Amino acid sequence: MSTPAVHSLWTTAADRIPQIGAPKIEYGQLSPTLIIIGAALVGVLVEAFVPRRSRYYAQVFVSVVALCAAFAAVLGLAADGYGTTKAHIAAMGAIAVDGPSLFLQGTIVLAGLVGLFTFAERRLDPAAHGNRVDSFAAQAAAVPGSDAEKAAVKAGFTTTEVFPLLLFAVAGMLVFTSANDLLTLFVALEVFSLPLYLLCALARRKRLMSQEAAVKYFLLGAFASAFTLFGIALLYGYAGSVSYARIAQVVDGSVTDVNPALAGTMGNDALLLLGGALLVMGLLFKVGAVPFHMWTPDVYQGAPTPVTGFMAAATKVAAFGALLRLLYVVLPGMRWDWRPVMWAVAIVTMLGGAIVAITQTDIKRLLAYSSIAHAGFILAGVIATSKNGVSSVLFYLAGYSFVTIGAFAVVTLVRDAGGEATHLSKWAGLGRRSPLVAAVFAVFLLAFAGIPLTSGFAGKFAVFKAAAAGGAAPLVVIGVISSAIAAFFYIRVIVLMFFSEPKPQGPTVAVPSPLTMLAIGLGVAVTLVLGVAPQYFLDLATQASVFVR
Amino acid sequence: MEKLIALLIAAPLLGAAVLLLGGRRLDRVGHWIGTLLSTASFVFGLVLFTDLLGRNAEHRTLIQHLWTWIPVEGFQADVTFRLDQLSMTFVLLITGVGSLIHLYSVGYMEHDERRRRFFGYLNLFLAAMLLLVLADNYLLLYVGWEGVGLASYLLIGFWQHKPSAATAAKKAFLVNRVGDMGLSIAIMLMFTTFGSFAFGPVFGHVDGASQGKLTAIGLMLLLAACGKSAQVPLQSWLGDAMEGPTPVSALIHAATMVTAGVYLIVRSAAVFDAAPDAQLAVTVVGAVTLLFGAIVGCAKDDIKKALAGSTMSQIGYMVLAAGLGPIGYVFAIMHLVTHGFFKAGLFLGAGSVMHGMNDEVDMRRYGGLRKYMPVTFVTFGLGYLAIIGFPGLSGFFSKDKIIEAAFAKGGTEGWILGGAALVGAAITAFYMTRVMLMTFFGEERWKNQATRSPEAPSAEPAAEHRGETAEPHPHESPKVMTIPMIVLAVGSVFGGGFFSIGDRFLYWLEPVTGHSEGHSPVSAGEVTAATMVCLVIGVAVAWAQYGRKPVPAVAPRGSLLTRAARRDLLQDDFNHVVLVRGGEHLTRSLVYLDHTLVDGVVNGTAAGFGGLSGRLRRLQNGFARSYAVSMFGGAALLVAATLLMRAV
Amino acid sequence: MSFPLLTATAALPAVGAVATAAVPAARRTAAKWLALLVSLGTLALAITVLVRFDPGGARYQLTESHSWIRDFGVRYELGVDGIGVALIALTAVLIPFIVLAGWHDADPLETGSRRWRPTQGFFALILAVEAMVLISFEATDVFLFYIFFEAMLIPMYFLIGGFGDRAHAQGEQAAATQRSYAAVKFLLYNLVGGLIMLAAVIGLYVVAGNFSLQQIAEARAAGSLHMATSTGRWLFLGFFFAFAVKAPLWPLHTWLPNAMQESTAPVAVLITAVVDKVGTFAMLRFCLGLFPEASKWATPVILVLALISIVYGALLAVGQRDIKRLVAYASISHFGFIIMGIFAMTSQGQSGATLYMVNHGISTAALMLVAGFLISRRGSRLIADYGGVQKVAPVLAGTFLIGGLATLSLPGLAPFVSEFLVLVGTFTRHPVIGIIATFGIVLAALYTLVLYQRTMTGPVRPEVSAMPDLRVRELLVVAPLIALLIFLGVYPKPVTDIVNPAVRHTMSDVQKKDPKPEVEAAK
Amino acid sequence: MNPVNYLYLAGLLFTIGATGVLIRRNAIVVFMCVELMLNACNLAFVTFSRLHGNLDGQVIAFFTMVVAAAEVVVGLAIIVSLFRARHSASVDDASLMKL
Repeated sequence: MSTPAVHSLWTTAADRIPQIGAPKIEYGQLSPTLIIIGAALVGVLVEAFVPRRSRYYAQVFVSVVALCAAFAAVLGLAADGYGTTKAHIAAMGAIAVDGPSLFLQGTIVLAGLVGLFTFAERRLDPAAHGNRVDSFAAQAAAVPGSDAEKAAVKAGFTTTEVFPLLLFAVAGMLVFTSANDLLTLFVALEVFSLPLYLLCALARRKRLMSQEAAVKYFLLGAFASAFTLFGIALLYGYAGSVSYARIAQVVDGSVTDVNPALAGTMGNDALLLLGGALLVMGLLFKVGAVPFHMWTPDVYQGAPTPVTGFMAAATKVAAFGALLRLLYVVLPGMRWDWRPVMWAVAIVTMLGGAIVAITQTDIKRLLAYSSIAHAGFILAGVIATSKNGVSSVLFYLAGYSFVTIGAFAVVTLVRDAGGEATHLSKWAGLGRRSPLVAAVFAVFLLAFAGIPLTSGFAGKFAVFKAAAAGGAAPLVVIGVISSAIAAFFYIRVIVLMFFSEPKPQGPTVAVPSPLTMLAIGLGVAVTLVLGVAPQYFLDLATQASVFVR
Repeated sequence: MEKLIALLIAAPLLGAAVLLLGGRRLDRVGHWIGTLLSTASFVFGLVLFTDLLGRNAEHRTLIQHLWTWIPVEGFQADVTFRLDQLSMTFVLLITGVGSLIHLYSVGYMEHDERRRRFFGYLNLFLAAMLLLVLADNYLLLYVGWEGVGLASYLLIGFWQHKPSAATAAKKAFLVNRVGDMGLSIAIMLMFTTFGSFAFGPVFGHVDGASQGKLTAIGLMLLLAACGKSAQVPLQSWLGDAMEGPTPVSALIHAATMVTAGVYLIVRSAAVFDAAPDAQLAVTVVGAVTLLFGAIVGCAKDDIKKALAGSTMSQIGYMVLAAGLGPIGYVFAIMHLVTHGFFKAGLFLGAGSVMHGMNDEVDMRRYGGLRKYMPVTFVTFGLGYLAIIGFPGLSGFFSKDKIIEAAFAKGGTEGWILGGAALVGAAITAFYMTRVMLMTFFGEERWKNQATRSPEAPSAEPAAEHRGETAEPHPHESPKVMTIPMIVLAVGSVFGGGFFSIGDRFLYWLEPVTGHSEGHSPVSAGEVTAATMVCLVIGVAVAWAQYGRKPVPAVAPRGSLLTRAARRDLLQDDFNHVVLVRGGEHLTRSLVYLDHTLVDGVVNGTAAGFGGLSGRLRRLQNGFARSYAVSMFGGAALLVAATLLMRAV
Repeated sequence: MSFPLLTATAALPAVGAVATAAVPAARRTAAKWLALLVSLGTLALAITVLVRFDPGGARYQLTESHSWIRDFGVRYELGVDGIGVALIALTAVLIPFIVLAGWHDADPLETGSRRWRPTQGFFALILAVEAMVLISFEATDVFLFYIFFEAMLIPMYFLIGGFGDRAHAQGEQAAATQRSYAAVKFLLYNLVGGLIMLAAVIGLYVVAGNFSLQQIAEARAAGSLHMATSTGRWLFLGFFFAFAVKAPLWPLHTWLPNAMQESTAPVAVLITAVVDKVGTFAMLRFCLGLFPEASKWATPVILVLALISIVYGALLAVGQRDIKRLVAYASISHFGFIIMGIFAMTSQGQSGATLYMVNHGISTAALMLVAGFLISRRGSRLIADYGGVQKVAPVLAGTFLIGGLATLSLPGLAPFVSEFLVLVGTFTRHPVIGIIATFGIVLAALYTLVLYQRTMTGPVRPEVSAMPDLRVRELLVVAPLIALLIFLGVYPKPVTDIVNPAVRHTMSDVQKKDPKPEVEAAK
Repeated sequence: MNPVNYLYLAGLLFTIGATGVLIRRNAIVVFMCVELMLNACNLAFVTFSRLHGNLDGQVIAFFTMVVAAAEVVVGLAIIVSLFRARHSASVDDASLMKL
């Protein structure tokens, strides 16, 4: 392009500057997020000013209150019809307040709450020097096995920072699902990723693995977010804006005020496709879809199990929420470009996750691969690109998150001298020693396997139904096959627990505090309710399945 | 009057139920209950018989409908009984001979602690046999058909602790099953052809049916008859069936059950008359069997097996006659009845002999018994004269008629069949004389024998209870056993004459079977003469061999034919090699295949996924940078694919 | 809104299962009695159903219908036709005997933790299976059926894998591994079948928009159901595959021998006499009802497979060395008959098939349970380990023989009626297949008699010389079954009267008429 | 000169950064490569903002810097603790969990 044109542009841009007004923020509609962030900040202050011995209680109190309040706020907004009729875009186009965002925010907040219970559990580990300890490092900074660490343990330090970190992560996720422009999306992504990186590093036992998990997660996460950011840059370049609505218009070609001078970049499809692809890739990384899944097993294994549970549940929810919004709001115009690609991704994810899981020997890695396979199933619903698709995905996520947290909570209970006994061989004969725990875990496994009368089946059916209706019958068949494969290893665990003789020096099942019990109980309850009488929640999901544009 | 028909069956059935469910407390009286009830059935039979005689020929068919058995769309099977002259004849034969043999068994099985059960089985057999002959449709007949099979299975294998007995029983049942297959296929064919398998509709619509279908039905019925009546090629079981107690051999494997095949063919006369090809097949089977059985009969040293061979051959005569159509039906049945008398008598005699000889069955260890057991000798002798067709005795009348009828078939067939029948007559004379001589005449070979020879093992372990002694002391059997023998002897002497004088039997049966005089190329007189000649030859040869020179106590090697005949003309070897061995190999290989192939495919798939998984998980090598590589590669693919999509 | 009889029939055992499971560990006997009572109560309810059912009435009776999962077009719809009633009765009749026969099968050897309650679990699981089976016989909503068709696997799986024969040749450890192998095999086979069916179920929803048999039938009648021929066939295959695994049909049968071999006799009976019937029942109701065209299209292949099952199963039964495996292969052969009858598409064939389901249930129960008693005495499943039993335990031997005779469908016993109907029904349409199938009866005689001869006859083996005869409890199990066999063999009318109308409906579903007999056709 | 060239430069930097992540062992260096990628993005943003003549891109660049800074904080913390535990900052040494 020619320099004078650019110059004139520059001047016009210049004299537009003073017209910037004060931003208008609908605090009420953002209240869930704001509450959580506020609580998180309070938590930081607590860390700073409350004496050590009462920090734990203060933190738990603050977090619980905050999460409950946030959930109440979500319900309130939904009751006011912000999910359906009054759905609109708030905060100067940065945040969308609509059905999906509210539904997912509700799910995330609940997941956060249940996760918090497992975080706050301090009955499982044997008391060190007379003070109860949770599953987080006494002092993260202390070198594993060093005198400093011993001292910290002796002094009864606990890392109560985990609570504010959890809250920050939750806040980020809340924004992530409802972000309505790419910048917000990116910031939210970082806001919930960074705390998770830290949480991964904080395991009390097996700290080396924990730190390794954190490093891997961090480096790969940063790597992925760089791609995301580049994608955003390209989309910005394509549309000249980062707001979803604007980009969508440009994609549809319905945008009016195209500056002829910008023909070079504006509406250049290469930019669109590249940017879209990279952005989607960033989200698929968070989802844990093949081939961006490889961090999942290691991180799930290394991270403290409560964190794993929370991460596995909430991250998936948030990431799928963002993915849905991106594909349904921003890129519906280029559906025919991304659908086939997504098909491929969904297929390899379903099969890959299921197949590799067959030979796993560590229960946490096993669950990690199963979560990958599930990501594949959910993608099948995403691909449906229909109202049904959205609602089915929402339903699936809600059901899945509770099963996951519950399952990992059970994992925290099975312990031996070295902490949690995650190697499968140690689970042999668990059904003999403590039938109840084994039965509960079996229920979760059956839900994962999608056996009827569990939430897993209802969700799977909903998703596949949407996919089939959306003309993706082959995908359904492959999904069915891979869930058959997946069934194999879930069954293997059940066989192990019930039909093999208990090992003489096998692990013991710790009796948890009401917190973990609550987490597990909630998991079971939701699993069965969504399995037996899912109609109400399906209605909810259906109502909430419209994105505001 | 119809009401009585059900009672015919009910009585022995009740007996079976009581005796089998009653338990040990009935051990003392069980056998009398059984005998009583079978006799009761015989009495009912007589009552009905007199009633039939009271009616004129065309009203001599009684129908009793009890209940609808299998009502299904377009498929109607009823429990209905039909009593006409034919079934009446059988009823009397079955219940009469049956009762006598019950009586005989009271003595014969005296020392067996499972006597109660034995009588239970006998009653069960009577019930089934009566059901067979009284049924008004083929499906119900089939029930009786398999019922007698079951009873025969239970009775042959009555001494189950003897493997040979158990095997023989199994064999009998299996071979019969092959025949039953024929019957069931025949029934299906009838259903597709006539839409029914009740006698009335089937025989009524024969003319409406196609030739092919009728022939098929006929052949299938013949297959069934072969199985039950031990006709070639399904005859192999009868010899082994002699493992059963002798009364069983007498009742089931001589007098009644084995003749069921003949009944079936005669009963289906309407079908066969319309299917000449099938009839030809029947005659052929009959002719072959009558020779086959006779030859086998000559070679056996086991008295019961020899008699079994003769049974086979005699039934061969009946089947041959039945195959001749209206010319022969009546005589088939007549021979059946007379044979029922004398063959039962012969078997009971044999039983009595064994009874006195510590259950020795090897005739080479008999000899000169006539002065030790006179009654047995006389009754047996009369039976012998009857079966070889000595003029004036039963066999003479019935067999002679059959031979005539065979010739009357006309054409070369007539000559062949007639010739076969004649030869058969000669051989019959030979082997029966042989039995007679070896048993009752000659030197007393049973004296001063240390041990039994291995190749003649005891047929009846009842011996164990009777206290085995090194040397037998032949003695006459008790009254309870001899009386039935005497009665049967009387029957075998006068039966034939009674029937034939004034063709009583013919007129009695004709309304059911129909009758026509064939025009024989040879006159009745000539036939009789020929028969007589054959008879004399047979007897003479036998005398020359076994009468004049002493019988060796151990069987000589004998000619090739003899050796083959001893083994049922190699039939058993054939069965063993082809069916048994072949079957074993087949099943074994199938078991192997099921494990390796069918199961292997599935396990293979599972293992395949396992291996794939093992390989894939190696990608997860723990190095963050390789993960990054996969991400990078994935991103590249994603981008490339997206661009490609647009390009395409 | 009348009293929901069908729901009650299925709910009672379900509740009973929970109650039984809740019985404290020490009160083992109480749990047994509770289970027995519940099963008897269910029987009473089932009889009420039998009484309330009017053969001349509507196709589906005692119907209940409630909305359940609107989004999936799923309704809680129950209703029974004659076939359903017959099978419900069969199930309700058999379970008490199964419970009684398994009285001591689950007494714990070693007591694990104080919360480990195998006995309670055993009976609770049996009741749970009963409940699910009953529901799937009653469901007139495909999805509802599917759910319980699948869910059934879980309790069955624990029954097979958790409880085996006491004494085992290679010791308890080896037994455990074999058991769990059998259980996993059972579960995976059926799960794969079920999941393939799931795909078809989803497809059906996409095509029909709901799962109610009646609505779909009406839609088809009204011509408002647009199902492309190819779609129909694919869906049919999806459904049939699942049912063929369950039934089981060659070559999907290999799970059955393992499962029956490793599980205790009562559970084996539960598998083959009750649970597998769901498969054949579903073929009759869903395959033919939903996809008549496709059913007719697939008939030749299925008939051939059924024929193979008949002969193949019988031949393998002959070759077995393990009593239970032998019975299992015999059952495979019998299921071949059932499937053949269903797809012969004649009313004799289908009535026969339904009758066959009932009779086979009873006869296998009789044979297998007696075999179980035998095995529990000697502690071995190998035929070679027996001999001369009839000498020491005549009653046991006698009942065993009767069970065997029923298996080889001796006329006068119930199975004969059904088997002959199936053969006739097949013969009228496919003579060759009918004739070949008839060979099955010879083979049946072979394996049964060989089994009897090797175990019961011959000289008494020292190991069995001290074997006690049937006890009272065991007689209580066997005698009624045998009585039933004889009664239904002599007077099957009560059953056929119920079944015939239902079969008439199915025949009209597939728009098939019975072939006319030759003489009438000639006129 | 034509501002589009800056885009090419950005792409180049991004690729260099990515390659660095793939080939370098030292966690710190890997992390710096990621930072390089982020800055490449910034360059792209600014360039586009220049092209489109609206300031969004430049604003985003600032956000990115902040995010990058935050990442440094978290990242260094993790990497340093790893280094102190193992006396090595090599990513390849951290491979306890695999398969």
